[in-house]
Amino acid sequence: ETFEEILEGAKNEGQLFVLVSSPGKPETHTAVAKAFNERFGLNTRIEWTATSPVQTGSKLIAEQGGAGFADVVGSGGNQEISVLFDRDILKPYPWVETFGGELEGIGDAVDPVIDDIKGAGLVIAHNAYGLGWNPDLISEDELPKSYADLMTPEWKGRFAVNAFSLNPVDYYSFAIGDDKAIEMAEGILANEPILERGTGAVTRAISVGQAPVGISSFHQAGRVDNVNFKLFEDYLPMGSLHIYVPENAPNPNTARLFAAWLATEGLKVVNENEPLPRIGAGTALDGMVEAFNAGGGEILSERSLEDTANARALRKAIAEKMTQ
Amino acid sequence: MLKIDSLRKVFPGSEGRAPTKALDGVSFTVEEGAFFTLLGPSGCGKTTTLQCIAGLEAPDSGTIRMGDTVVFSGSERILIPSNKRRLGMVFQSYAIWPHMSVFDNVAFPLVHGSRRPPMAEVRREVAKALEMVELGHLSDRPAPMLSGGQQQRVALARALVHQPRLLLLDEPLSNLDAKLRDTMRTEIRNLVKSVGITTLFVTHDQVEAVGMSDQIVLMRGGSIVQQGTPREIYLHPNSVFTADFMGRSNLVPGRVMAGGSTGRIEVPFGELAGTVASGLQAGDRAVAVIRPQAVELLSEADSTSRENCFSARITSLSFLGDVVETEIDAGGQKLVLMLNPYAGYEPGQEIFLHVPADRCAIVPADTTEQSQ
Amino acid sequence: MLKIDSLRKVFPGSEGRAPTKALDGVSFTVEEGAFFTLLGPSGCGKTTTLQCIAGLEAPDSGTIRMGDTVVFSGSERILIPSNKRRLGMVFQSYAIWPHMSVFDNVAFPLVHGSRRPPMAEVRREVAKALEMVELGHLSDRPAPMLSGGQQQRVALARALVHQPRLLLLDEPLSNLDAKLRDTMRTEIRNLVKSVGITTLFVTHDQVEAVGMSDQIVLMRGGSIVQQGTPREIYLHPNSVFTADFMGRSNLVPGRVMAGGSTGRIEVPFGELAGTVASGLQAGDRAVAVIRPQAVELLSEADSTSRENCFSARITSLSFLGDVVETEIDAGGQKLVLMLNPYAGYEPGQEIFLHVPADRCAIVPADTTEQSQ
Amino acid sequence: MTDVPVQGGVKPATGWNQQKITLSILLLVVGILVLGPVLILIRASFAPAGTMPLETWQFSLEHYRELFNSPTTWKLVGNTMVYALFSMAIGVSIATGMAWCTERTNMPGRSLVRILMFSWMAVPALVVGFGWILLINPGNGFLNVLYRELFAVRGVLFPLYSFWALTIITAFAVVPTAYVMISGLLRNMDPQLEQAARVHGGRAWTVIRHITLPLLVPGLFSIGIYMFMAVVQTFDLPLIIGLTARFPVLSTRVYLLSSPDNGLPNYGFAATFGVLLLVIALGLMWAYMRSTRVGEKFRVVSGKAFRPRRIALGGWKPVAIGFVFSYCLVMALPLMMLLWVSLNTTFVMPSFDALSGLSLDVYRRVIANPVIMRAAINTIVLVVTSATVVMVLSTLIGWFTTRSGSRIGRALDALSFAPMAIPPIVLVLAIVLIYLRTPVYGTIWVIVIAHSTVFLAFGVRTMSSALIQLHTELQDAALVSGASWLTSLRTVVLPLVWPQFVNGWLWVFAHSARDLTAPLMLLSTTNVVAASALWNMWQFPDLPGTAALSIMLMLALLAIVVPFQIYTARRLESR
Ligand SMILES: Nc1ncnc2c1ncn2[C@@H]1O[C@H](COP(=O)(O)OP(=O)(O)OP(=O)(O)O)[C@@H](O)[C@H]1O
Ligand SMILES: Nc1ncnc2c1ncn2[C@@H]1O[C@H](COP(=O)(O)OP(=O)(O)OP(=O)(O)O)[C@@H](O)[C@H]1O
Ligand SMILES: [Mg+2]
Ligand SMILES: [Mg+2]
Repeated sequence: ETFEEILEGAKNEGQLFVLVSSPGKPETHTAVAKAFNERFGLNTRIEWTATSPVQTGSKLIAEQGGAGFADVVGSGGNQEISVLFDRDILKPYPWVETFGGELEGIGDAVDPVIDDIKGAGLVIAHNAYGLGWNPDLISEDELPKSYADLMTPEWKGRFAVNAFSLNPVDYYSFAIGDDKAIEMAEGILANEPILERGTGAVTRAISVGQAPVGISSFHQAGRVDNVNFKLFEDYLPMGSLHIYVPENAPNPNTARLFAAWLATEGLKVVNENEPLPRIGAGTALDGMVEAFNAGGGEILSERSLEDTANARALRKAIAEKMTQ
Repeated sequence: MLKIDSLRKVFPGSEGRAPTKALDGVSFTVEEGAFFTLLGPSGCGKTTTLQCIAGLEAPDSGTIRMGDTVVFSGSERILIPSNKRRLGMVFQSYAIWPHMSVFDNVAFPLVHGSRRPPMAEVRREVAKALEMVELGHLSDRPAPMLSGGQQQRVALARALVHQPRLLLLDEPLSNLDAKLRDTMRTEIRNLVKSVGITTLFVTHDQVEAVGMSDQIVLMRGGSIVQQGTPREIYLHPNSVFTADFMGRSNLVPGRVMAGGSTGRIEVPFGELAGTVASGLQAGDRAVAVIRPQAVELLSEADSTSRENCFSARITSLSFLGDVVETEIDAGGQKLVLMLNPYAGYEPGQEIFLHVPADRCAIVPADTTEQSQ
Repeated sequence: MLKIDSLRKVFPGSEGRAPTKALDGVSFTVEEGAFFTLLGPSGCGKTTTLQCIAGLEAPDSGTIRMGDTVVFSGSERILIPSNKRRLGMVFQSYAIWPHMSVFDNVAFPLVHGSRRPPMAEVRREVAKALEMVELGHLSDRPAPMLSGGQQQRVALARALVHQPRLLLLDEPLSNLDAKLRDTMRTEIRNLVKSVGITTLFVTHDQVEAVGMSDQIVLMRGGSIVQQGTPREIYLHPNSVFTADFMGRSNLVPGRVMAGGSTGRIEVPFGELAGTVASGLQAGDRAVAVIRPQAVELLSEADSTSRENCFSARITSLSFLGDVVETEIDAGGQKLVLMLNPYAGYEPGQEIFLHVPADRCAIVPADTTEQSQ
Repeated sequence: MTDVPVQGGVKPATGWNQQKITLSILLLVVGILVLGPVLILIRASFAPAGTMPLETWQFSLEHYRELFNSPTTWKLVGNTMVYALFSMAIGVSIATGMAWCTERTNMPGRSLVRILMFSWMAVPALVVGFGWILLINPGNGFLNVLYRELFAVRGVLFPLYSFWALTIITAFAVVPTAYVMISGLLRNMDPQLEQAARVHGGRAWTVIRHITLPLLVPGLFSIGIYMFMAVVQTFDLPLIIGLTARFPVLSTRVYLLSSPDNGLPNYGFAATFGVLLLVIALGLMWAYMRSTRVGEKFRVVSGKAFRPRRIALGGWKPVAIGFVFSYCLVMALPLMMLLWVSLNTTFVMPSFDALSGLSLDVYRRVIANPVIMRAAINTIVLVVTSATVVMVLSTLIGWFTTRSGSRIGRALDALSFAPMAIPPIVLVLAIVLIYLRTPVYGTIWVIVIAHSTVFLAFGVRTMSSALIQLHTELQDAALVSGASWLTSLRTVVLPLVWPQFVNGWLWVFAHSARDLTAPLMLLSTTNVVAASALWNMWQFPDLPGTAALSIMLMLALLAIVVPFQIYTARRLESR
């Protein structure tokens, strides 16, 4: 398949079902759709629905063999992708070969994908976890410098974390090992955090003042007006957000074209409306990461599916700890 | 017109209670145009019979024929549903639909029944039916805003408006007060007779049954005890049960001395001549049925030792309005008489009685226990 | 014992309907130990009166005195709550508590009332009360597993167990079937009389009222029409309403010729001597009340032109069991007689009648329209 | 039940008639709606870990082992029972008190209370819970801030993150549902039973304790079971309040383990939990059936004098008003907070100074969102059809259970109760699997199907109790008059149970509008409804937008509920 063939196919398809939750603002969606159509001289109607990749993933599996309903699915992590990959719902695709000539920098979206599933998706953003804080309630110099600081009595009951396995504590196991990570989870729980349903909810809790600080991420914090974000000094847990095109996508040509474009030129359009940080794509995160690296910190991220499986086992153990 | 043949119905008992034999082989025939009454104490199966005829309940076995059509047959597995039987029915609770006007109530059988005439005809027929029950002026009134008697009449109009083959009445008077009951009794009978429709009436009140019917079937525990005209049943009971059920009776136990229509019985206060029920023989235990109304009072002068004449003493009088219920003692046997309220009898007074032999029925003593 | 004085109660009308004057100045006095009956057609305010006495409804004005205590006074703003009035009451629906056993139902007034005797005494008293109504053996039975008559008796035992000052009965018999009603009627009266308790009884059935009461108050539209013993009310009605309500009456319209207790009235078929109600003067329009039972049949030989004697012709006979309702025509005026079922009269036959002057009441013609 | 064979009985069969056809259709529909999910639930619980239901043919007891071997499971079961029992008991008690005040006394403002109760049902528990967080969170909960400022103290008015806060907030949330069910119960009680107790010396309190309450017990019991199951199922409040309070319950655990932030949800585990619940529910069902059978026995002779009468409160009037309206006030607080949030573009604490900053900008922004328009239309289709389908099915099922008394009727009744026991997430997954290859999949109708299943239990309860009260003769009269069975249902039965039908309809309407599980799980690009749009905003997180949408949802619901309620209130009061 050549780029031209794909473009030709896209012209015939005329519509696209996008299930991507980041970017998430309706305004962004409109702007992106407009820019995409202009760029390729298309007249495609883009149905954009923000859904959770976990649920979309299970639906894709359940529906396997039936008619597809989603063209582009987004914000999936390695886990979602690997589950779909195992079931042949996702297959590696030659992104660089097909789109390299037309869309500059497509390699930046393909390379960060871990080797086991390379080509099955494109990285559109990195999920950099750190400290979100409410400047109305706390001044910058009072903030903790590392996760460990939050476990001191000073912060008892005054910080918010994700209720789902205290995400991203599982990433810490890559640096300190499983046992220590579990210990860390116990320490966090012992310090009575406010548990919220997801990182977005943690950010919201900070913004309404339930807690002055909490574990948030760069792009989540950027979506709320009165939450500031900084990285811890020691570790930077970093996940990646992918978009992918299922094998049974109803409009595969438009889907591939759109995915490739969004992961390259489209990112600029997105970033004009809301932060969607990919390392090296020129967002404020790049500067923060540089400073972090300069300070001698360690980035924690999954490098293989083995890591992913490890993290999953750890999360389950933490979830059980939490409901004891 | 209506022919019921050995109808049987058993209600399965629930929660360890024994099943109820509600109908145990009931057969009778209703003539075209007759006013036919099912009479009996509570629980004897009257409503069940009626509901089987209406098609609201399915009998276990038997046959129900209306005119030429078999509407139910246990052996042939025929069961024509209620709405196909062309019936009119008045329910004990009237079952006037409270969400409709009088007109809508009466129009229902025409509008939703099988015939479905055009609206103009419906209006005409409903007006006619309402006129018939003298409610023409209330046609637009919401049904709940009617008095009991008016609801009763609406129910009647509704049951008759579509010219059914058979009219079924299930204790239509029992929810009315005494006064209204009297009025509606004659009203219903006259109406039904003027329309000429065959009517099946269910009641447990013998006064209603006797006053309204051409034929009465007296039931007990799911079977028929006696059938006949009101006079036959009232004046010639064939059992203690009938005698007792059909109104206040003096039941004097004794022993038959001679059988036949001019038989004799020995009772505590002497000997009585009367009509002995067939099957009773000299020496059998029996009961003489003497209705309070059967007794003639003699002036002292008349009193001789004629047949069936006695003297007695008044023990108590209780004023009930139309009658004075009077207890008397005749040779140790207590009897009840109904005296005229205007006549001035006193407790303790001695009176002289005559029981004409043709007014005294001698029936077998009841062996089954009587239900409360 | 109980003294009611000018009780008034208006129910506000809802949604545009006019308010109802349920009680419009009702006054009466009940003697200690009397069996006192409130009688009247549906909606006349009987239940409302009873509920005011029970304290379940608050009158708008008036006074209710029980013995020495004022339990309600509109002017003094006294309202003693229901549970402090020491009453017993039997409801139309019996209101037996279905979640309790017979024993618990009957024990309630003792256990939760004001006296609260020790448990041993409660048991004794309940046993006594249940014995009284002959239900001692059913003490442990769950209340819903009783027949209608038994529920009735439990309600009675419950109403009497705590020795109330006053027993209130609101149509306690209307849910029972005819046969049971007859039995319970005497049973209740005997029971109440043997206990000696003052009783206020509400009914719309004049037969019940006449058969059971010492005193009757006849009500109509919220006010009292006539008060007296059953005999007084039945035999000497003061109005067409009373005459009509108390049982089948022949109401013959005419014009008063002479007033007083030996007055005369001119009716279509001649002149009648009778007792003229006070207030009626010669020339007034009036009604002669002749009860079917008041008429004496004369043998032809007797028939002279005596006072109040007439000849008439039988137009129809209808057999009602205990009586034959007979319509006769006396000089163009239709009258109804009740003849003995055993006497053999025929339609068309001529008969001779005598209405003794003391059995003929002459009352004012009714000017208010009669409710249906 | 002892089975007595009908002696020599031949039930004449006359081929197909309307009743049989309807019954067959009902059995088919209810069977598909309910049995399908139940079977898939059981199958899924036996699937190996890491697979999707129906993905493999393998059977494994892995999930059961996981559920029962974990040393904490039994503690969680205990927690759950305590939590559900207390919430249910408090909620049902409050609801009983309120229903008594509005149905049996002359308390003023009865219709208003009825209306408020219905409108509260429309707000997702998640959003109300968040309103509470804004009010009383220990950090800067509005009430806590006020309390500290007014009394110049430190500390909190009421500890949000505690068992009791969780229980009480849940209890308050179940009150409207329970209220609607209980008020129907009270409406049909013969007041003579209470009057008899008054006359025979019982004080007001004695009467309530010894007569009114015991008479209500069978009905309350069944409502209690219903509410209990509902509380066991909820995970919103236990997750956001309970988890922080270190009071985990079964549903939180299952939710955390089966619906992770990433990867594949563990449906098998959720299904196992569902089977556990089904067993509990079956036990409770059995108890319920018994209690209703006792209820049958409770029907005694009822005189024609039956005239529901309101109790004059007299001096107690202020107490009753105080009680009812304090509840209403407490319920209104979180909603007021949401209203406040929706009127500000970013979150600010309520204060007089901030009043000037209020605007309708957020509403404008939300309405301008093209998704919202589509969601609005879809929502209308969804709630109207679900409510109608549920109530029509329920009326028919109710008819067969109350009238025919046959085994099939009872089976239908039991079947319709089963969805109460299946965790919504599993139920909806089953629906995905069942309807996957049908054209309804991905459309709004598949959500209609899901909601029809979920709310059937409630509908059947409501309609059965309404139909039991209806005198059989009313329908018989129509049949004898020549109307076919269906005509008699349409022209006589339905109009007579209309108030209960409307009540139930509104209830389903409201609950369908607020349910999140089914719309999210079945979300496609075309069937977004208000609740799923709300969720997306919530997750983003767009707090003011969420609040604005909630408020609009509530207002829309009020616009429907108020006229209906005024209409039914008229009908009820004018009897
Ligand atoms: N649906 C039913 N289930 C069980 N038993 C029933 C049912 N209907 C009636 N029975 C029983 O069948 C018998 C006859 O009942 P039926 O209603 O025909 O009596 P009835 O003569 O009409 O009495 P009543 O005068 O009290 O109306 C009674 O013993 C009754 O208890
Ligand atoms: N709560 C109420 N609200 C409005 N009107 C009422 C109320 N209670 C009774 N009424 C009206 O007051 C009048 C008297 O009613 P009451 O119940 O005392 O009659 P009753 O003599 O007992 O009649 P019945 O024989 O039918 O029981 C009737 O017109 C009735 O409609
Ligand atoms: Mg009957
Ligand atoms: Mg009354």
